[in-house]
Amino acid sequence: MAMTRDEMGVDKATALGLYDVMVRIRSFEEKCAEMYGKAKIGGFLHLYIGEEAVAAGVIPLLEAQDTIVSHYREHGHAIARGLDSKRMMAELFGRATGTSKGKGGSMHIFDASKGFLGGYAIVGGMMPVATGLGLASNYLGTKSVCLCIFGDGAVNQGEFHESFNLASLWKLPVVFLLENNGFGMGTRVERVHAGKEMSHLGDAFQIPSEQVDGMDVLAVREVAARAIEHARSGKGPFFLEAVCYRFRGHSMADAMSYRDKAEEEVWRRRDPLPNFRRLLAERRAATEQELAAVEERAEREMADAAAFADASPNPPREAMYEHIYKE
Amino acid sequence: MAMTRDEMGVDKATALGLYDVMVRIRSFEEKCAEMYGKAKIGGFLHLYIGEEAVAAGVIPLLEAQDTIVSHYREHGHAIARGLDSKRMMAELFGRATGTSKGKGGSMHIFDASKGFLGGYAIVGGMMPVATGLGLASNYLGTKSVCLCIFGDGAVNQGEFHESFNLASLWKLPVVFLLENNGFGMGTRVERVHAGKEMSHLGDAFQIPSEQVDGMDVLAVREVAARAIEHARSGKGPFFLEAVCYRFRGHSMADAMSYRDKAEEEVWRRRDPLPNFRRLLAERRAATEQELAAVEERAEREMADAAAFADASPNPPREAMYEHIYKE
Amino acid sequence: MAEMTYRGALRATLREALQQDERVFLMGEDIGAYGGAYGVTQGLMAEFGEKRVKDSPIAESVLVGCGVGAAMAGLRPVVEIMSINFSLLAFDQIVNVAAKLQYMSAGQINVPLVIRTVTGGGNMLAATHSQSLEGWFAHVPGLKVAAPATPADARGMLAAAIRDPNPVIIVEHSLLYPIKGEVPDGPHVTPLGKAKVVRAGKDVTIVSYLRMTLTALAAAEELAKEGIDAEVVDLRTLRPLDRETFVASARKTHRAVVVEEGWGTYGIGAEVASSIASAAFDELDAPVARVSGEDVPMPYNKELERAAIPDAARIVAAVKSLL
Amino acid sequence: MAEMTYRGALRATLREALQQDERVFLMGEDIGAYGGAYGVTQGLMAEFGEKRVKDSPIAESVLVGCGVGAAMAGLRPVVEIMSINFSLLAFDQIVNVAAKLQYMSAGQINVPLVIRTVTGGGNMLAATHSQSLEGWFAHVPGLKVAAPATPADARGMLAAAIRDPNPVIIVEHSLLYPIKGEVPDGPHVTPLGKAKVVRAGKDVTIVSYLRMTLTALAAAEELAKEGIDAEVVDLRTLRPLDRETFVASARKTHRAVVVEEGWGTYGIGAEVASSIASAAFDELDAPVARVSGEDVPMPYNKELERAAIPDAARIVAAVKSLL
Ligand SMILES: Cc1ncc(C[n+]2csc(CCOP(=O)(O)OP(=O)(O)O)c2C)c(N)n1
Ligand SMILES: Cc1ncc(C[n+]2csc(CCOP(=O)(O)OP(=O)(O)O)c2C)c(N)n1
Ligand SMILES: [Mg+2]
Ligand SMILES: [Mg+2]
Repeated sequence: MAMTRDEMGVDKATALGLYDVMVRIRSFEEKCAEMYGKAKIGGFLHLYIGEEAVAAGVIPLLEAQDTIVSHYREHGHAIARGLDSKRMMAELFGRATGTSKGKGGSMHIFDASKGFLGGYAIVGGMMPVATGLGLASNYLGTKSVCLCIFGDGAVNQGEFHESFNLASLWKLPVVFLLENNGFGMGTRVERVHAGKEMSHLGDAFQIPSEQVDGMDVLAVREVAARAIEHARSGKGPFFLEAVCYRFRGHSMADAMSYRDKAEEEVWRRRDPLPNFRRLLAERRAATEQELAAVEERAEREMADAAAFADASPNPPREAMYEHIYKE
Repeated sequence: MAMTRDEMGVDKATALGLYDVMVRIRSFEEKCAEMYGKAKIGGFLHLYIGEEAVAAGVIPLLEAQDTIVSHYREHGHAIARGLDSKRMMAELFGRATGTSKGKGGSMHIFDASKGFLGGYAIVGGMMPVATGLGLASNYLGTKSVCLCIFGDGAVNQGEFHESFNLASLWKLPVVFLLENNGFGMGTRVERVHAGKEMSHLGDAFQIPSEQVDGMDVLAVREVAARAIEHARSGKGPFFLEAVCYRFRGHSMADAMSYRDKAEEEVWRRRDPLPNFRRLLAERRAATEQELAAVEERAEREMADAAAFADASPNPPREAMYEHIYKE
Repeated sequence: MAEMTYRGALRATLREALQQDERVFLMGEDIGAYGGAYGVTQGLMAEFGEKRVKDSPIAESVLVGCGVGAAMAGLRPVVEIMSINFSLLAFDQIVNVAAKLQYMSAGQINVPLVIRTVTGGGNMLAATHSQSLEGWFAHVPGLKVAAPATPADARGMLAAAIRDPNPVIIVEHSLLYPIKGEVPDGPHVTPLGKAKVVRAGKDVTIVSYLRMTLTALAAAEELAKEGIDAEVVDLRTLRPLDRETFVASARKTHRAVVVEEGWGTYGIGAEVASSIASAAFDELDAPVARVSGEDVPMPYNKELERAAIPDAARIVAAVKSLL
Repeated sequence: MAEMTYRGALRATLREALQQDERVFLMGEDIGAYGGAYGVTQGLMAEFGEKRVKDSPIAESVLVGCGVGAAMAGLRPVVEIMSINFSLLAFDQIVNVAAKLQYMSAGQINVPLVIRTVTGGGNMLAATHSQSLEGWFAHVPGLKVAAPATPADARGMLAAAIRDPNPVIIVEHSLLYPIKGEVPDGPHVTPLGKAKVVRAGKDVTIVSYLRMTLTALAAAEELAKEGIDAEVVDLRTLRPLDRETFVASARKTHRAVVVEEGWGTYGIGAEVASSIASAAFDELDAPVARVSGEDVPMPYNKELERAAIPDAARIVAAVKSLL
């Protein structure tokens, strides 16, 4: 029987759209891994594989005037926000056609035209910036919401605390999205964080919080809608913790010797892509053809992105001196 | 009828001792104000007047091996810890006989021989240091407790958060003592802190907290005993908030235009010195002679301290180059 | 022309900016109800309200970062960090965020943020409140660093900073606040990046900035009494550094002394001296002399503090050592 | 003598210190289970346990401050900050606390803290992970800053740092970790504060440090082919700065080039160049030349990054410009 809107909380087209976002993210990331293997991409490369349901659950709910600041594991957020995969891939290749003309790389994807105001590679460093974007929204009355994305590692930084306090104090429209994937690099959350539940950290600041299963795109979407609505309606910040898992190493350099294989297996069985695919099929929200088409399109898109990147020129040497100061 | 131990929770001698500490602190501070007026003391001078019950309630409970790190409003803590008022006053005068040979001044009183490991003038800066002192206690098995004293202003600094997390995570024997006097410089707590009760900030870190009336030396003492015992017994940090009020300006330069006179009046009626004096008299814990003797002794002591300081030499010019590096 | 204090010149400029440009707002610790630790913002909250003049928590990192975010979104925040010594808590936001966003985004983003802060010693505030750390910011591509020595420059350079599309740090000196000087009537803008010959002379060039410019001028007066005619160059902006002006002066006088209040080793003076020594290699009649603060944490004691900061006598002695 | 990598030399020294001195412990992000971002501490947690090798939260300020407190109490913490770029978050604890406690307490307290960190570029890590910021620490009285260029120095200087009663910052370079070199057998200590002539020559002095010393040596080989005999001085310690050694060399060769990887303006090279220009004023046959990293936030692109960092060719060109 075909699924009704109520059963999944979203209509068919939206559901398929969420799948599309997740597939495109994974496809992009897998292409990145391949290109890193071919030394087309350098530096640190942090893949989002396994966490797709978080980006897909939250970001499509944002409006055009909203802004996003994220960490260095931001490809998924950028794809979900509709950034051009060609220009993103070109950025990772360090090419002149990249989103930052090759000067930013994987950790610093920007597209100001889409309110995607950057990947930040200093853990916690995007949080103070998010308060300022929230302040500007209130100041200018634009009703825009800032989505601030960070990992469990950032929770222990002082800037987390300072930003929570200021955002709550000034009722800034910021959705703080914690992607708790259980590890900061090779260190398990429990080994470096003294609290039982990170989502409780909002309490003392009077910031409402919710924890959600970050492997379930529909669950994320539901809570995210409330979070965004809360922020947009002038009630101040919201703290959303998505519990998830990264399937790859911290970066490409990581051999993951610190990980428990059994635990990993459990999480892999919760992989949001096949699971959501199965759900869509079961509920007849999409036909096998439709699903396969999404997958093929994504694969083609990312192959094209890599080809585009590879065909793009390196920036000229003078580009090094550009964009330090604006006249 | 003479007070029994039970009625006040402390015996007569201890009670009089607490009064003595408070009187000596106030006396020292009033002498400082006088000497600042005479330009014997320079720089920023932050008086502890009004907050004496906090220092007197907590610090005499510490043991010899315990350590203290404090903020720049630390004279009261130093007196309560038994530092020599002569050498302290000489420090404020900038003299060679001062606790830091005149190089530290009012904001940087140290006496390592008494575990008084400094006044810190960067708001929040003593908190990370306290975690290290706690760590050393555990590492060396000395069972010493570190008392870390800071103001409500420091609560909004990131270092507060980082230090709470680490102290709880590693079960460090630190008593975090917040002196919440309602203001950071000219700014009311509510205008810069988003939480309702600061003492709740320990919750998310699983740090036990208590709030206490900081104008009531006996109440402070009772809670402080529990806090110190908690830390010493290996259970990790304790967060103690003493709610108090400073009767003077933030520093001598402060005209206090931002203060509500009526509110000030209410607090002045709660002045811990006359109130505790009255209590001691009422409960016959001390005779009028004993109380007056305490006051006269303190006055003499501080006059002597000022005379000592004034008679002391300035440091020689070469002293400027000393104590930068140890051989 | 009107006579104004340095403090008054800054306040007038802030008022003007608040009046003229809705996007401008001020943010900082105790700048509102208290009027600012040094009184620069006195009265502005009462006049412009809490939307435009914001008291912030004591949390320098989010204070600056909030300014960065607001600037990215098109506002013109003027953030006060009460002392440059406290800016160390915001170093990451200043150096890794404010200064680099434009570059890392290839110009998609710019950060028209102004940070006003107070540097230097002389008030017996001891080691954690008295250092001159502006050289660190001047090292960073993407930042501009201005250090006005006079009320006129304070007015003109702050106005320039607020109009500048880049992050600009203005360092002020607490001992300059009460100092009076002539200020052109009405708004004026002093371009950033231009040093100035504030006293013409022919025998020796003294290069300095901020309060030390006044000390250098005093030294020049002393020297004049002995028939030595010193030219004094005020750097005014530490980044971009206007090498041309001071190099030209040194080429002319054939001798140079560089004066700074901060620590000497790896100080501002090293860059200035090495620039002169290279660019005027053939014209110099003596090595470039450097006068700087002593390489010590600032001591509290008044006499020691005085000895740790350069005075006119030390500059005079340095000049004479070159003759 | 044995051949060891730079990484191995550091690890051997840490092991030795952990074995010999119960007060020594290591603390840092991912130094334990993960073995360190660059593998320096690999295996040490397994060998010495979690009391001695501590994984810390990502919270640089308390990481350093905790080390300061522990050092005050008599321990010998060796703190790893994963990248010098992250040290900006701990700047206040390093500059206002670690460096000044001894002074502010008039010697009652000292802080035998070692901070190991990684500086420099070359790995395509872009603007927030690739800068060379050690000059900022070298500006601060109360700190020592060591920058070993070889496995032997890495071993000796880290050993010296751990024995030193003062806060010492060791800057390592990620591109040096795999480099091999001869290291004396058994423990050895290289005194901090002594520069070293690593190649004797008579025509020109090249002063550099850390990875740039290797680049300078490569340039010297190039120059030798053209009959130019360069002397290379490795600073080794940035603070205290051993001016005598490089000034003596410049006096002898009459020409000097200073090389650094970091930003030029207000860089390390300014201090070195100005010291030479002054002290060897009468002996120099040419201005001191400076070669430095470009004054830009580090770009990601490999070619741009390569162009932003000095290479042997640029040093060769600078030397030739003096002849
Ligand atoms: C201030 C700072 N410290 C350390 C690092 C090095 N580092 C990069 S990512 C990372 C782990 C962060 O973990 P988390 O926030 O959980 O994000 P995740 O990688 O799991 O998505 C660390 C320690 C950094 N980039 N910035
Ligand atoms: C990091 C930092 N920022 C700002 C200051 C300036 N300052 C000194 S004391 C103070 C207020 C602190 O208030 P609180 O912590 O409540 O202590 P209180 O003075 O009330 O005892 C401020 C803003 C400072 N010393 N350090
Ligand atoms: Mg994580
Ligand atoms: Mg207070």
